[in-house]
Amino acid sequence: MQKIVERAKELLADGTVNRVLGWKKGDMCFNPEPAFFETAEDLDENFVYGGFCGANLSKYMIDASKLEGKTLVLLKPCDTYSFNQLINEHRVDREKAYIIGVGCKGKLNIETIKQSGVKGILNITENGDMLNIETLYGNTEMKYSDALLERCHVCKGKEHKIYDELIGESQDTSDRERFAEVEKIEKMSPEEKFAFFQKELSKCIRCNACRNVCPACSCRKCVFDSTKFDSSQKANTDSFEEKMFHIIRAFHVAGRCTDCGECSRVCPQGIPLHLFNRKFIKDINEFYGEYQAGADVDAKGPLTEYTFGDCEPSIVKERG
Amino acid sequence: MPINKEFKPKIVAFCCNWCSYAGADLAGSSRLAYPADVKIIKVPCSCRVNPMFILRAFEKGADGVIMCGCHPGDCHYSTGNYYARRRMTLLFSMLDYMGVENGRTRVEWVSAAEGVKFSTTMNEFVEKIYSLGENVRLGDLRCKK
Amino acid sequence: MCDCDCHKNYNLDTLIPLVGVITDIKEQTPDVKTFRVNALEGGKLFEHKPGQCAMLCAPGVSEGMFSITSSPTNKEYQEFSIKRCGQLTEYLHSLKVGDQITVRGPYGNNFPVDTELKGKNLLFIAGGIGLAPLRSVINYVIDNRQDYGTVDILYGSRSADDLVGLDEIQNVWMNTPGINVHLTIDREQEGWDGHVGFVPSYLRELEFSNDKTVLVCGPPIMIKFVLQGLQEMGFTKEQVYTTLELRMKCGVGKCGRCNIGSKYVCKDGPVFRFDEIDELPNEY
Amino acid sequence: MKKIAKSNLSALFAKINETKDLYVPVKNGEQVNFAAYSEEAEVDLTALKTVKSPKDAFFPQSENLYTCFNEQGKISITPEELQDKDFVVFGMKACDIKGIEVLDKVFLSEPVDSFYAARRQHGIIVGLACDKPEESCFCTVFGINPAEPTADVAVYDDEDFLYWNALTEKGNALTETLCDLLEDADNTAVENKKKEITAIAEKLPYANLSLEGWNGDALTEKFDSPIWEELYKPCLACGTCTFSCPTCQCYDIKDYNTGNGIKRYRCWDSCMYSDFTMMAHGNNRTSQMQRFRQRFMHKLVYFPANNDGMYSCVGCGRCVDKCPQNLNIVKVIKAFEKGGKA
Repeated sequence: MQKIVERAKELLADGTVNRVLGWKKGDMCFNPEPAFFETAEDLDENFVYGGFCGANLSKYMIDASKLEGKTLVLLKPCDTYSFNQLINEHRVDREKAYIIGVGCKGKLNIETIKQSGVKGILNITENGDMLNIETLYGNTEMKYSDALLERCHVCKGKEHKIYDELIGESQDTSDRERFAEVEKIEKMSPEEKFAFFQKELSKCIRCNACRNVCPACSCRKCVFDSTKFDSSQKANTDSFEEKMFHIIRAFHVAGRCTDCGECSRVCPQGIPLHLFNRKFIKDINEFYGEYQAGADVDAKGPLTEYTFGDCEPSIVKERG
Repeated sequence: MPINKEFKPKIVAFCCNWCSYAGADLAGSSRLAYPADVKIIKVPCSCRVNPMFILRAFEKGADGVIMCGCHPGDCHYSTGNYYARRRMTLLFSMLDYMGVENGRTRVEWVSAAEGVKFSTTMNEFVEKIYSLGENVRLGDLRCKK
Repeated sequence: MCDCDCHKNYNLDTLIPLVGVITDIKEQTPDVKTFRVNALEGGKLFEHKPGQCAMLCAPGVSEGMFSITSSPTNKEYQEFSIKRCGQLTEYLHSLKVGDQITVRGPYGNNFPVDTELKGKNLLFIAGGIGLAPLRSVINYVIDNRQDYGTVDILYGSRSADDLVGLDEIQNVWMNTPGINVHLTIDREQEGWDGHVGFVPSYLRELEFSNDKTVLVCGPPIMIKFVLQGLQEMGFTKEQVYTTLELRMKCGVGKCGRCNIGSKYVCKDGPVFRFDEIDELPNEY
Repeated sequence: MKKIAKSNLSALFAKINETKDLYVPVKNGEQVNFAAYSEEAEVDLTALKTVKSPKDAFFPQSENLYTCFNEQGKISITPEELQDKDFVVFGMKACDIKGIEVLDKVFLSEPVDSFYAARRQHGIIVGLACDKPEESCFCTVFGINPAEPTADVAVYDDEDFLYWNALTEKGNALTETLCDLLEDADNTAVENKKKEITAIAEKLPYANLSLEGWNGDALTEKFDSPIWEELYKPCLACGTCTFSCPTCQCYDIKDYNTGNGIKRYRCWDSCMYSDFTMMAHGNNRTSQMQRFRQRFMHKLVYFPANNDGMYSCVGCGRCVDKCPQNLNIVKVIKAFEKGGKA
């Protein structure tokens, strides 16, 4: 972390960048927030980079691209896919960004820790492979790898896809099969599938956090914010609206979703939203060939492409 | 599943202006019957059909939705139906994944000369929807009388 | 049904509207129509005070807050002057006599016609459709002429065709003793022999004495310059009233969107005195 | 003071459910939210905070107001029935109960909202003392005692028993109907429990948060502060904080055309949303900074100005737990205390 701060201060001082987009210490060790830094003092005092800095900063670069001068942005390996995708869609300006690829050994999910039964957390410190957790009700510990975000269990690898320089070591933390959950659902009967999604989606409160955090959801005005049509605007009034919103949300990012996992991270109700995105990714891979959004800046997305021999929609039935 | 005689399905057919709608016209002028349960919505191109259209049709009470366009290669706009094909494939797959009976959605390529195909397709599709019964998984409860 | 007493207000819930019928439509300018609304069984839907508003709704289209432009002294009907500028107003403009809409209200406070304005010399300044809320007060004052001092009306709009209710202005207001009407339009126009110029500059030319109470309504930019002009002429902010408008949904200060600071425009307004507005944060 | 063995709780719930609707914290996946009781529901009284506050028992996330029929140009209106069946909300915490008091100020002030009023009249609140307050709790800052839920009945969870203390007439009446299941108990266990809770509450990391300077008079000073510019940037403009909040009361009114009548409904809305104040001729809060400021100014300045100094925040800490980017009211208060970066 100190290395990042030193380097950021240098780049600020020599005028390469006008601001730094990183994370600011929270009032607890587990709640840092994304922040812009403009001075060395601010960096010294408030900057933090640690296990809880899971937020993907690439979406903030859409606005930062419109600011004067360059912005130094810190990206983890998986965030670089999102950034690439945004360049691909002309939503961010590569020239306005100075990218430091920061090391990542998997990011922690405070919800996972709490769900393991730990209450009243005051402090969490890393101790090798373990987390020492201090709480109002005594101390406990947990394996670092057990507290990871879902996305880290299916890590895309330790390689940064775009950067100006790298600081720190990364680690591939994948220990699960990426499509295992999707496959499990695919094998269910229609009744089971429906019951599963109904149960999960009925929790949705339509806070729109999944949409707003998504680096691929970058429309200036979302179709769901339109006052011109009569459903799916705010609160769900009917169970249909949850489905409609989530299908359309996932569909609008199909072929563009890098599977960064922010949607599932931010959902206050813990809905496994990645199951929608990953289903599209899996289908795209199967029908149109392997594709990883954001791996290549110049790639053409699968939904803006076609071949004469594409499968017919009836394949859904034929597959059984 | 026993067929419910009382059940009158509502079926929405999105037809592209250049081929399928003309196909429907031909079916009509050739006196080829297809059920009145099918409501045709004319779109400029099958590519115009946004996934939201399909969901909205279901929301407002459709029991089945079918999309018809020019045969691949024959699109009036050259390539529109190729894009539509990919989109619908993914959307239908998603609906299937969420437990919506996959017979409720269909895509068929119908040219302006294929009045017969249009009518048989519609007959088949309506038959299928009769066998599936009322759509209860995708629909807004408020729209049910 | 149980024996609780919570149903006593059943039909009175302020969010449940009444059905009104449009009994007359006057095309006042190319984009302003005045709609006369009656209850289905005839007569007025409800009583109101000058300056109050009501929510008009075209079911399934949209709903919006409009000021009631007719005077409370009119015992037969209520009128709304509506400028075509959005989805709802577009729809309302397509309606015909005999069509029904839903109305709920009245909402908001009113111009203090029975208290602070009583016995005062009044100066009304309006621009464009801004005459709508003031018209209610002007006619109220005309009908209770003995309670008020001199009345001056300064009204301007883009062109002579855009003057709302010119008919009434010329035939009623101008013929009422003790009422002076000053009209102006923004640009020269054939057939117009009156004053040409913006309202704030005409105001300066007219050199009113500062013993009047002023009621202003119009586009924000006009209000801004009118207020400047008035202050230069020696008026204080306590002498000036205006109406504000923000996005409203409930009309009763509960839905939480029309607030400026701690004031809700729908409930604590729309009528504000300028010294009150000064205390509000600059967010309107 | 009464008590019931926890093993017998399902009998208690079933009994209440016989004559009244019952809402309890129900676990779905890893999340707990208030929901209608059923035998299959996984009732979870150990979760301190439900994701959504239980305010929707009184102010539902979405509710129909009336249906409007338009037949050949003739409009008729059928209002929705008001709540007329008694219901019990079991397990509300002290902060959520205070949240309802805040909502009362809004909905029961003139003109009274009859939909809300009917629910308030028929709703019976069984409050549950907070067994294990968590790090994000700061209700004590607003003078709330997590050990004393000011409900119709206060309930305490102690080892194998739930202790039951009716506090109001409604509470007594409910207790009456359950007398077969409740047995008499002495106060000792509850008194000890209260002490335990109070001791923890004092040690909470936010227990000493200072609200100094936040009141109805601080309007211009706070509104014009440059600190908002520093704070709002990470805000995603989502509605997580609003929709999980026990006091947020903003709503939207909308029409839905069902094809057989137009349903007029209202639903929760969020001042964080870009279209919140949008109208045909413009929008008075165009930037996210303004919308962000509105939310906190409303809770800490505007609301106290209109309600004798009562804050529209109860320190439940849901926004602290749930904000996707870790922004929250505590950070706002602290930033102002510190006076920003400068």
